[in-house]
Amino acid sequence: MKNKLMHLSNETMNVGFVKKVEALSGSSVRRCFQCGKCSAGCPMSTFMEHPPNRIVRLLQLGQGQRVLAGRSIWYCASCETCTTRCPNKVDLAAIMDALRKLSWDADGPSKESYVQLANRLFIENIRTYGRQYELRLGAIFNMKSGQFLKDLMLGPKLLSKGKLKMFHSKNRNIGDIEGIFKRIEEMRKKGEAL
Amino acid sequence: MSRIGVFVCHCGENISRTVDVEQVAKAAGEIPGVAYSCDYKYMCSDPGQTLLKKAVAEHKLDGVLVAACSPRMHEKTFRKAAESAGLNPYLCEMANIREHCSWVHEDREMATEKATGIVKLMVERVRKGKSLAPITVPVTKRALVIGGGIAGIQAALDIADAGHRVVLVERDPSIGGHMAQLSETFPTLDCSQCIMTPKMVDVANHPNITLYTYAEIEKVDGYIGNFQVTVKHKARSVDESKCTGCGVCMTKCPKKKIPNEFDQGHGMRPAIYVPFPQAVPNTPVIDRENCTMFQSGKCGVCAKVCGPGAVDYEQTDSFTVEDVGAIVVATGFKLYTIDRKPEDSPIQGYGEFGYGTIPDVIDGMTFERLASASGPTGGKILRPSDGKEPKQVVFIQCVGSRAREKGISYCSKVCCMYTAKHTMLYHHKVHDGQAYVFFMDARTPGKGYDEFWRRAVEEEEAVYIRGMVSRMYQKGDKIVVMGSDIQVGVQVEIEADLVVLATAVQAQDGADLLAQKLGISYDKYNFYSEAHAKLKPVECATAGIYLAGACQGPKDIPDTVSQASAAAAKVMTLFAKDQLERDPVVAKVNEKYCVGCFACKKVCAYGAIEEKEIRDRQGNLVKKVAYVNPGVCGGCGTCQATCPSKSIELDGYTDEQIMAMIEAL
Amino acid sequence: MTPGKKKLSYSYYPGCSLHASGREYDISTRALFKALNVGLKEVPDWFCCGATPAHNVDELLSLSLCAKNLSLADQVEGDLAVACAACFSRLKTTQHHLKEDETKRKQVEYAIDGPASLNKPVKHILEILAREYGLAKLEESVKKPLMGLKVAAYYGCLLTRPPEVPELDDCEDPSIMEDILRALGAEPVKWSHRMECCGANFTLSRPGVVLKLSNAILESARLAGADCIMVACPLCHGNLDIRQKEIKEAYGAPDSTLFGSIFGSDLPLSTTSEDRRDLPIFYITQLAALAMGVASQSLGFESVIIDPKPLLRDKQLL
Amino acid sequence: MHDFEPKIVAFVCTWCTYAGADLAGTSRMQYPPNVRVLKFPCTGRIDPVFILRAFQKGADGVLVSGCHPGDCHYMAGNFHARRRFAAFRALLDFIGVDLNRLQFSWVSAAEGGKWVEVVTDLTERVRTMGPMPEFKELEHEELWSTFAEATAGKSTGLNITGDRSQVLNTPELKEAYDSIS
Amino acid sequence: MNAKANKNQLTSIEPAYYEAVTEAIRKEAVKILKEDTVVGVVGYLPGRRKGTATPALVTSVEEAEKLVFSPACVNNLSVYLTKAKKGVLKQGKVGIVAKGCDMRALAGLMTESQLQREDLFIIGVVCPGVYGFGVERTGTLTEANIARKCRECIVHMPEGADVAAGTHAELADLTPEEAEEMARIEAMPQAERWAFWKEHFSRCIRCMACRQVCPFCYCEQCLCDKNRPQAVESSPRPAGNMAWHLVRAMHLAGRCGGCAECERVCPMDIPLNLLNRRMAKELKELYDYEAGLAPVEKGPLNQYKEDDDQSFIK
Repeated sequence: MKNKLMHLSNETMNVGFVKKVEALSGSSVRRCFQCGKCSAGCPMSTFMEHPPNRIVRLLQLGQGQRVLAGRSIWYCASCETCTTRCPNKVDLAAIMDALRKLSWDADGPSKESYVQLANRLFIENIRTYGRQYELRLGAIFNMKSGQFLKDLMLGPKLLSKGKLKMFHSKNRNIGDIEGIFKRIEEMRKKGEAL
Repeated sequence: MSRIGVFVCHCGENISRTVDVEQVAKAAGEIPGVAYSCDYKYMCSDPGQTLLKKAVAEHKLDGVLVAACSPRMHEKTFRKAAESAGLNPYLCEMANIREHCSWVHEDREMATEKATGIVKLMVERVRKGKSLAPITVPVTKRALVIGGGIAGIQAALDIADAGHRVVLVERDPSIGGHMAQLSETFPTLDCSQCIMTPKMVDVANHPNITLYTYAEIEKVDGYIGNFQVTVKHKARSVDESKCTGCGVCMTKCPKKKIPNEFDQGHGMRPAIYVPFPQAVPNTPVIDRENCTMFQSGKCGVCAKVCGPGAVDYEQTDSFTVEDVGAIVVATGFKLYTIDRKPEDSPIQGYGEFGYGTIPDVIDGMTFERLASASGPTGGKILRPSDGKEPKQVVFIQCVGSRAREKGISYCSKVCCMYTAKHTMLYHHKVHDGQAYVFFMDARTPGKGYDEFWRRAVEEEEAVYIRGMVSRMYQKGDKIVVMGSDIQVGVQVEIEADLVVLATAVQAQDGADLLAQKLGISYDKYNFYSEAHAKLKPVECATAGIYLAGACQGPKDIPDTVSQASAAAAKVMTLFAKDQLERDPVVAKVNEKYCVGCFACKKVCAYGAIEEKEIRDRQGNLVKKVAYVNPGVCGGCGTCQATCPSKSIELDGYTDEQIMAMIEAL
Repeated sequence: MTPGKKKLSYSYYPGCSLHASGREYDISTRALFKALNVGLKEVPDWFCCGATPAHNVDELLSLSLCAKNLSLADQVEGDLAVACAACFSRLKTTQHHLKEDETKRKQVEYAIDGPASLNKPVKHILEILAREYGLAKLEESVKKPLMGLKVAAYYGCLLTRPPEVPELDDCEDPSIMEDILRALGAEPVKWSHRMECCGANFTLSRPGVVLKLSNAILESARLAGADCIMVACPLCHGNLDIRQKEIKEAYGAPDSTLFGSIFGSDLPLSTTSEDRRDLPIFYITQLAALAMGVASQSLGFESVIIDPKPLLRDKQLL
Repeated sequence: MHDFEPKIVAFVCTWCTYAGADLAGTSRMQYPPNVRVLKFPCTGRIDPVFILRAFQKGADGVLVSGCHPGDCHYMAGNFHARRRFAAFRALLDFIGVDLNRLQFSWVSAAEGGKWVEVVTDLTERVRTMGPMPEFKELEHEELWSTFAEATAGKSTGLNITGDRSQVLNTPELKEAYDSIS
Repeated sequence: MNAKANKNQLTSIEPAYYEAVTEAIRKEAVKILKEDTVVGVVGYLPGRRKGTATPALVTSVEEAEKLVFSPACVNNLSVYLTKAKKGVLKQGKVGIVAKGCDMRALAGLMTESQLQREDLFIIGVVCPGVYGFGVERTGTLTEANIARKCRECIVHMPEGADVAAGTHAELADLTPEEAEEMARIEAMPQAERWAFWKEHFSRCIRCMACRQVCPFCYCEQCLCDKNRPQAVESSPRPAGNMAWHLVRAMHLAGRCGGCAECERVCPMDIPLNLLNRRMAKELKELYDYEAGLAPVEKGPLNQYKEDDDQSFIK
């Protein structure tokens, strides 16, 4: 995918996808003139197969599928360094958010779904309990991701230090939270929100 | 000369790093006749110059030698300083111990020895120097402007507005040049003709401007302030004094299908024609090569329909001699074509682009004509092959330019901006079309320029692809363009309907020949050379000739107009005085010993030497001797080297000075 | 609010971490505010702000959760004090976005079934200490100056970025932490990695990333001669403290340079494994409370992995 | 350091070679310091007598350098110089001067590198050739000794005593003698 | 032609030929003086010693009838028009007896604006040659006593004269001594050449006879007499001598017509014409120019071609 010949035409450039990214992120990809500053400062650049500037470049060419097929967006740490330093105020962190959301929605195959999984669990936690309970989060993540022994030694230590709680309770106002989730879903269904 | 001052400059550390300047100053002090010597950190600085002036006064110096940088750098500075100290400026010389010594040698001892040697030589030069007074020559306050594009028009109008008479000579039947061909101009998208044609009319109506179109420079004689220029008026076959510009001849001409040069060959014109409707003057010319009357002797329709009887098949080339004091050269540029390499071109051509055989691969100027409301398509973007509206247009920059080994090494400067403009015009006219631009760098220095380019990208949705096109070929009615996006690192292929090439800006055809007539120098690309890249950007090395516009190098309209006005200002500066002062480095004849062999006259490239009769009181001819017209003399000294008895001598480079220097080796 | 004239008082949003892995931050914050005689009243029934995961995949959800929390905070008097940098960033971002984007605001208000609270000032405790309580008064209040303690103040990502959101300090060259440290009598060190990312987002999913990024931060602090690092974010604390031993194991081996070259360590080549000393990680509130004379027993030092007590004893601060 | 440092004199045109040498300077190129540059407005101004004089005054090598054909600031000075020096070379060759000591070149203002090359080549060439004795010997020779021998068989009516040549061979006295005569 | 037939046969030129030429000259001189075409005629009168001739300006018919021409008429008379008898040109047109080599000088002087053709009436002499020096200067002209320059003469026929005296006559099979000598010198090793010329120039006593006799040394002030600056040392020492002869050769390059008067008058027997011949040869090779064959606009060193040889220039 990465090195495949790129045919450019009105048909092959997925402008709709790019417009969606722009709407979600509130940031224009056309503003980017490829100075490379985002990639220069990105702590995660070395982990990505498309460094941040190339993500924007691919979007400029309407190549959403090339972006989503890669792992770059899942390696973004949301540190906002790129956004902070961009000379054209391209909010790359927000574009990354938007790309992750679109990938999330499409739920398409992603080699990098660990992060996706962690995020999913995190949000489920909120919906169920109102607050995060890290032990549960970690345990379920490890279970679901099949990494049963990951950080095995950390758990008891943290427990002993009182950093993880064995027991937890739901928020009293958990109904309000559910309402928020429901109404967002409702808006999306109606097409009132992206 | 017996009281010479020697000032040795450290030039910060530039000289003192390798040359022991104290030692040099000391050695200089021991040369007989040197009354004062010293070294100083920066002689060219204000305190340095003050030091010099003070020393001249205190030590009653009658000659000054500054051992510092190249005289090409600071000779004027120090001569001025010497002058303000009451010394004749020509008694101040420079010894070049920086460029010719400290910068090129590392061994301190040897460099110091060399610097001392240079100083010794130059002290002799100062010792044998003579006071010289500037030479004055009269100035004819009438200017010649060559080229009627925007540069020539601007320069002519400026000079004319200042109250001086101007002769404007244009090679084509109308003034206007390339700017008249453009559709809209960056970065404001003004309609080019809308801003151009009023200026053209101003030229035609200006009482101080004499306009010669369809005319060329035949010969240039004379010198600054006093040029005699022979202008060749090509036979127009239409009497300008009779023609009313009604245009009937053009409508009646039976031969109408001649590709119009003005439309880059994409529109048609008759054999008797004006290049475009707003032409100035609106007098047609007959294209004799395409006229049936001239080719077969049968037709004569235009003469028959011409009411005032202006058509004149018998007209021949005529010549006038114009006396002018200054010349502005504004001959503009031509665009490179990707065709197979012509015999004498430095550019190899572009086989990978089909050597220009693909009909829908056009150059930028053709696109201008397609986009122009007055162009062959009435402003619609229609491709040449089938007249269809192209939906995918690929623009390619740097075609010919910046290709050191295959084309020319320089950047054509205007293409980045006009291509951005083209994508905008295209987007405005074809809403559902997509423009792609292959580029290496977007070079947009200029007020509002980068913003303009960004607008093309961000708002007009041109897809800019950093990377070059390797090849293109016809596939059905499409042109397959194979390029790369080096930012993504992939090959890119686009099936385009139209390809527009930003081809290189080159010097006009015949620019070298004109330069030879004018006696001005030009670079290897035939662009005219300015006297100094930074400080004399509009002057030529040949005094009295100035440059405006793209004949000196690729330039956009604002830069061209600026340079034209600058050239005009230079002309006005020249015309501000009745007499012109010039460097007195000219030859003089010793009439007592001149025997009138006139070898000097034979070798003088300037024609500065005349024969002068010496008569006694009774009016009897005693002898004929040479006489140098100081206004004409260029100061090369070839005459002196040729004169067997050395009865002619170049001030500033006398045999006495040179021999003394050789003596001091 | 002028200190001294009227008692300062704040509503307080601790956030999930401060109730779990970062509980010592919560404990010390409360102890500090008590010592400074500043009121702190926890927002009732607050819930998770969504933190990074929420905005990573669903911005609308992230905004709605924060907006709901903000309206809960409205019920408590006083500006909203936030200790967690992530919560602070999300809450401020929400206010910022909703103020700027009418459409989003309407969507959020629909989701939370009520008006979004956009005007309640959200303040990080750093601002409260440095600006509202004031550096001068803070210095006056110090009972046990942190003399001789060389501290690397670590800001991380979220306290200052992106520039228009947190409004805390200069986004590339902040000084608020160092100012506070000086007021406390400590010696802030100059170091290179105070704004670099620790990789908190990947704590759960990609510990390898965390190790690499956090290692670079720790090494930079060591090179600068710091005795310890001070943070204002439970996520940063988690990475730098909890994973420090793991980092040491991964990068601290004698062949660390080789390891670094293989795994693309960000370390400057001059660092070696010779000095891989433990760096205790303090919360700002722990150090401040210590300086205010609060008993060390009530600052949660027992909860951290890298025991700070030897260092504090060494500097005669215990 | 070398055993022999030749004296090289360069007669150059100010518009091209002088500027080219300036360029070599600004580009910090390095070349042997043996050369002394005499600036002329044009190679057209350079009289063969100068070259002769330079050899007489101790130059071991002479360089004459100007503008490339067609580039003359004065249009044709270098063309005239070209013919003049072609003739002069032939003359020097005919009387037995080694032309390796006399170099002509075109060095433009842009050819700092060429200047360095030309000067270095000439200096090194002359260095290997050693000092130029011919003209220098003449400078120190007196007429009388050789004259006496050469005219031994001829009756010229002149009678010169041999002692005088010995006396006049010291430079100081030579100078004094020259100034009187 | 008749002349051609003679060419390879004559081994001597008898006095009768000269007598015939003398008659023709006298006739023409008398005629132009009588008709007042000229104010005088520069020619040769018999010398005081038998068989010699001396240059003279004759202004009367009587004198004109005494004019002679013989192999002893070695002098180049053109020099009298620019130097000794310069004044006479101011009075009107002057007649001059000119051998081929004198004609070359006249053409050169016209090229250099020193003479105007219309001021001259040229009585050309078809000259078979003159006596050399250091030989018996009487009687029949043969290979034994002909001047070295005449052995290679290319101007026996005076082109461009108003009238010509004599028919063609020329000695056959003369060895080109001068050319051979030049070739010999050129073939010498460089150091030997230097030694050769050094020896010759060292003898120079700077009598300046060479300059005095040269038609082209018409400068009012010779460069070599200048002392500010002194380009050429004026005392007769080797350095100055060398300089003087080099400067003179350079100044004559492209001008010298090869009359070799300098060599003839040199009291020290310096082969000066070799220098001039060498320069002439060079200019012929390089620029295809031979001096004095006709008046021209510019000499070879006063003009140029853009594609002139520059193989010697780096």
